[in-house]
Amino acid sequence: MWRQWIPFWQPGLSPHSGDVDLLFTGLLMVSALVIGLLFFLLTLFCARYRAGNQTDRDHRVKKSWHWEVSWTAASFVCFLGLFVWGASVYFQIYRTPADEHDVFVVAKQWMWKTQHPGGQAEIDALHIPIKRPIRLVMASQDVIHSFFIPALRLKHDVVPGRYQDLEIEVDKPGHYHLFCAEYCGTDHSGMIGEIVAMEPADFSNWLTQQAPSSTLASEGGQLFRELGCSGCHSGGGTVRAPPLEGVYGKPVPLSDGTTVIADDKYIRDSILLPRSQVVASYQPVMPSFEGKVSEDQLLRLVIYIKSLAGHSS
Amino acid sequence: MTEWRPPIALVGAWLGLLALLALTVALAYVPLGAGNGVVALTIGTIKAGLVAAIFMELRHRGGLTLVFAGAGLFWLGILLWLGSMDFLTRT
Amino acid sequence: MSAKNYLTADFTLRSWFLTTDHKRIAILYFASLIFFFFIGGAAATAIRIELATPQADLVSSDVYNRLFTMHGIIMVWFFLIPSIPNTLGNFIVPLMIGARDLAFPRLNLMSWYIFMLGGCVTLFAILAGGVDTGWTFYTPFSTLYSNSYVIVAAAGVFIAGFSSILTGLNFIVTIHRLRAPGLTWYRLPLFLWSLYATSVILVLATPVLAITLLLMATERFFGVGIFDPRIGGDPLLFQHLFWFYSHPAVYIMILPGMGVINELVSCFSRKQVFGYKFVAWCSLAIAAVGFLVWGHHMFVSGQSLIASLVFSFMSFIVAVPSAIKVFNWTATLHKGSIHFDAPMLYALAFIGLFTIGGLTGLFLACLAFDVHATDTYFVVAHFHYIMVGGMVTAYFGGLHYWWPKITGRLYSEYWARTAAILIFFGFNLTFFPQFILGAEGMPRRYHVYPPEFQVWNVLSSGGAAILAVAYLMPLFYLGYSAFFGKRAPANPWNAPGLEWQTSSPPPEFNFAPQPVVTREPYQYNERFEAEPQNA
Amino acid sequence: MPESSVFAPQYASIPHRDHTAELGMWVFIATEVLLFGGLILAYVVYRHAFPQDFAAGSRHTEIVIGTANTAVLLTSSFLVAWAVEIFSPATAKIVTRLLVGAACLGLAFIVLKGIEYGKEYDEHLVPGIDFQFPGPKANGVQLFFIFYFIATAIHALHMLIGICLLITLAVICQRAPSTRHRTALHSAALYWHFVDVVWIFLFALIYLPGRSTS
Repeated sequence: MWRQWIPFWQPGLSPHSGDVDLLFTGLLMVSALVIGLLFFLLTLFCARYRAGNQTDRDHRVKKSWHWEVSWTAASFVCFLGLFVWGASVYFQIYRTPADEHDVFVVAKQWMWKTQHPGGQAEIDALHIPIKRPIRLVMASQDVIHSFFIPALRLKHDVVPGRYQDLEIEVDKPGHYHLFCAEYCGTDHSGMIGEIVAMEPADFSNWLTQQAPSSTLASEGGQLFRELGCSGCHSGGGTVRAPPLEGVYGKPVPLSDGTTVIADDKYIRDSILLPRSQVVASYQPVMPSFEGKVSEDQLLRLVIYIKSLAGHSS
Repeated sequence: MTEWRPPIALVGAWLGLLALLALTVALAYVPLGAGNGVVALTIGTIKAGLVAAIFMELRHRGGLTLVFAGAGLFWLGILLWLGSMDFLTRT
Repeated sequence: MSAKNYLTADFTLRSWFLTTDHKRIAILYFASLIFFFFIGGAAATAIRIELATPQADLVSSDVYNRLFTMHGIIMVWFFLIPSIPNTLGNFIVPLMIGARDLAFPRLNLMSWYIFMLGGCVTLFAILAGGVDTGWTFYTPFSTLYSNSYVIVAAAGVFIAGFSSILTGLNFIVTIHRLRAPGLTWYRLPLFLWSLYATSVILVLATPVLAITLLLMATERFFGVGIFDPRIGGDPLLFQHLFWFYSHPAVYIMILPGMGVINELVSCFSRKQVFGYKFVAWCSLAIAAVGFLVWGHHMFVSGQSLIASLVFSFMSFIVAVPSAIKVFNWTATLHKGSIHFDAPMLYALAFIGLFTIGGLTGLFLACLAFDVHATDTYFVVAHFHYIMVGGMVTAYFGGLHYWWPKITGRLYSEYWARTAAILIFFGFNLTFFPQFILGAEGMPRRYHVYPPEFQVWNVLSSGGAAILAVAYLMPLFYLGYSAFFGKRAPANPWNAPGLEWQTSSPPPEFNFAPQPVVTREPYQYNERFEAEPQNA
Repeated sequence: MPESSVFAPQYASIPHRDHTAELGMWVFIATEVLLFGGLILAYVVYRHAFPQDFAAGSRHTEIVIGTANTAVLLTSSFLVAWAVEIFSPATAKIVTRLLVGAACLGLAFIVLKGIEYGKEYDEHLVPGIDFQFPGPKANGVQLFFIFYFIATAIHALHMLIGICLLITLAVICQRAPSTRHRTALHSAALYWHFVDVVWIFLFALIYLPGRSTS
C-alpha cells in the first residue's frame, strides 16, 4: 500500500476507515487551498481597491469569458476527481459482504439487540474479534434507525421491512461508540452502545463464557415446530410444501417461471408474504406470518433454515 | 345565425376523444402482455395531446406558453426518472 | 410637506390588511417573519443552552425533540423560504422592473393570508403540545409511532406551501410580462434572475411537498398507508418524495441571497458585476440541476448504489455554478472602488461563509465521506453555514441596503457595522465547532451526548449567545431609525437601478411617468465619468 | 363587446392583461402537474414491485362507471371549449346554457364516483376503514386501493372546485359579459381541461391494467 509512505499517517482502525480518513484529508486540503486563495484575493482587493486609495484602476478586465471558462473547467475537473475518489471508496465500504461470521442486529426503540450465531445475545453492545470481517444482518422492529460506528467511519440505516447487510472489520482491540444516527423518537440519544473488539482468543473465551442455553438455530428450530411450520414443510402432513433442507443459498424455480436465490431476504419475504414468490409446482396455500412473528423470531427462523443448508433433502 | 355553432375542430376533437376512449377500453381486453400498459398510456397521451392542442388552444399559442405547458411535464419526467431509478436498480 | 408615499397614503387598518400594494404586503410579510424568526431563534437558544452540558438538565428528551422540530419547521418554512422573496422580493421586484405592481396583486395579498393561516395552524400544533418528528417528518416514525401533533403541523406546512406557490407564480409572470420598455432580459439586475430561478423551484417543487405531506397525514390518520412497511410499502419512497421538494428548497433558501449579494457587491465596489451573463445563467442552472441531486440525502438509507452514484455526481455538478458565482463576485472587486458600508460588510461575510458552507457541501456530496458524516453535526454545521451564514446574512445585507428605500429613513451606520461584525464572529464561533463535532462523530438530534464532545459544544453555545445578541441589535437600531432616523434621499447609494429612480419611500404606484430603460444594469461610472475612459 | 375601460394599473392594455392572466394559469397548471406527479411516482414504484397485485386490484374497479365517467368528462370539456369559442354578448344565453350543462356533467361525474365508492365499500376494499381481500395479493391490492382512493379523491376535489367556478361564470355571463369575464372564463376553461387530462391518465392507470388476464 502506498499509503504507508505518507509521513505521520495514522492508519485507521480498519482498512476502510483509513480510506475515508485519507479522503477527508484530501477534501480538507482542496478546501484549504480554495479558501486560502479566495480569502487572499478578497483581502488583497479590499485593501488595494478600497475607496479613496489612489491606485491603478485602469485596464479593467472587460472580456470575461476566458476567465469564466477556465474556472468553470478547473472546478469541474477538480470535482470530478473528488467524485471518482469518493465513489470508489463507497463501493468498497458497501460491497456485498462475504458470508463469514454473521451477527444479527435488531434495532428497536431505543436499543440495539445483537445476537451471535451461537445464541449469545447482547443489549447495546457487540463483541467482535479483530482483523476479521464480520457480516451484520440488521433489521428494525419499528422505525428507521441508523447503525453508526464513528471510529470505523461507518454507518447504515436500518429500515423496517427489510434486512440490511453490512460488513464491519476492526483491526485494533478496544471499546468504540455505537450510535443511532437516524432520529427515532424520544430516547434517540439514549440508543447508544459500544463495540468491543477483542483478540480472537479472548473473543472465543468470551463466547464460551456467555454460555447460552441454546443456539439461534436450535431456537429457530423450536419456533419452526411451535408455529406449525414443520407440519407441512417436513413432508409428513396432508398439505404438500417444499422441503427446506439444502435450500439456502441455492436457486429456487418459481411458479411464474423465474428463479431466485434463496437468501435471507427471500426467506424473510416467504414467511411474511408467502404467496408473492411461490416455488414452482406448489400451491400457494401458506398463510402469512405478518404480525405474528417479531423480528427476533424471524431472524431465528431464517437462521434455522440456513442451518439446514448442509442437509440434503 | 351561425355564431353559436361550435367550430368543426372542436366537434372533431370531441368525437375523436370518444372514439379513442372506446378503442382503449376495447384494447385493454386483448391480451398483449406488457403491451397492454404501453397501449393504454400511448392512447392516454394522444387523448391528452388532443385536449391540450384543441380544447386548451395550445396549437394557437406561441413559444412561451408552450414552454410553460411543457415545463410541468419535463419536471414530472425528472421526478419519475430519478425517483424510480432507485427502485429499479435495487439489488 | 412632501407628496404622499405608500406609507402615508392611508393610515387605516383596513388600508393595511386589505391592501394590494406590493410594498405594503412586503411590510406585512416583514412583520410576520420577524415574529417567526424570534420564535425559531428562541427554540435555538433553548437547544444551545441544553447542549452546553452532556446531561439532560434544562429540558426532558421529549421537550428537546419538540424544540428542534419546532426550530426546523419555523425556520425553514416560516422564515427562510419566504424571507428574501416575500419581503425584499415583493418590495423590490416591481420597482426594479419599472412596473406599478406585481402581475396579480390580489393573489399576492391572498398569499400573505394563506401564509398566516399556515403559520397559525403550525403555532397551534406547537402550543397544543408540539411535534417531535423533526422537520423531515420521516415515516414510519411520523405516521405510526410519534405521539404528537403531526397532522396539525403538517397541515400548517401544507397550507403555507400554497403561499409559496402563489408567490412564485406571481414573480414568474411579473418578470415575464411587466418589464418596463427597453428592459430586456440581459438588462435585468441579477437579483431578478435569481428570484426568477427561485420562483421556478417554488412553483415546481412545492406541490410535491404538498402531496407528500398529504400522503403522510393520510397514513397517520387511517393507520395504514402507502409508505407502511407492514403492507409492503417503502419508507424510502417518502424520503424520495420529501427530498424532491426539500433539496431544491435549499436552493430556494440560497438563490435569493446570492441575488442580493450581486447588487451589494456591485454597488459598493462601484463596478459592474463581473461576468454578468454567466452569473445570470448560473442562477437558472442551479435551479434546474438542483432538482437532480436530492438522493444525496439518502446515501446511507439503503437506496441502490447506482442511484447514489448518479446523485453524487449530480451534486458535484450543481456545485460548479455556485463556485462560478463566488469567483465572479471576487473578480468584481478587482479594480473597483470599495466602500465598506454595512451592507458591504454583510456581503463580504456572505462570500466567506457561503464558500465554507459550499465546500463542506462537497464533503457531503462525496459518497464515502458522507457515510461517516451524514446525520452528524457536520451536516448541521454545513447547512447552517449555507442558510444562516448565507441566506440570513444576505437578508440582513439586503435589508440594510434597501432600508432607506423601504422606510425613507437612514439607520445608524455605526451600529449597523458593529452588528455585522458581531454576527460574523458569533456565527463562526457557534457553527465552526460543530464541523469538528461532526467529524468526531457526534450524531445530530442528540439530547444528551458522551462527555468527550462537551468542549466543542460549550464553544458553540457561547457563540450562540453572541449571535443571539447580535441578531437582536438590528431590531433596535433599525426600529429606531424607522421612526426617528434621518430622512433618506431617493438614491442614498448613488446606484443606477430603477428602484433608486423613484422617491424614498416610493409613491403608491411606484413611478409617475413610466420609466424607459436604455442601458445595461450596474453602470457605476462614478470614477470614469470624470476622466476619459480607457479603451 | 363592451370593453370595461378600467384595468389594473400594472397593465398596459387589455390584451396585455389577458395574456398575463393566461400565462399565470399555465404556471398554475405546471404546479398541478407536479402535485399529481408525486402520486404517479408512488404508483410507478409499487406497480413495479407488485405487478400482479396491481392488475388484480384494477380488476376490482368498476370499469363501466370509469368509462362512463371518462366520456362524461370529455363531453363536459367539449362544452366548455365550445362556450369559450363563441363567447360574446350576443351569445350570452347559449354560453350560459353550455356552462350549466358542463357543470351538470361534472356533477354527474361526482355522483357516479360516489356510487363507485359505495360499491367498493360494500366489497370491503377501502383501506384504513374496511379492507378485506382474500388471498395472497392482499398487501399489493391494498396499496393499489390506497393510491386509488387518494388520487380519485384529490381529483374529485378539483372537480368540485371546477364546478363552482363554472356555475359562478354561468351566472355572471347571464348578466353582463365583458372582456374581463372572457379572460376569467378562459382561465377557468384551462383549469377544467387540465382536470380532464388528469382523469385521462388516472383512467389508464386505474381501470385498464389487468383486464386481459385474470
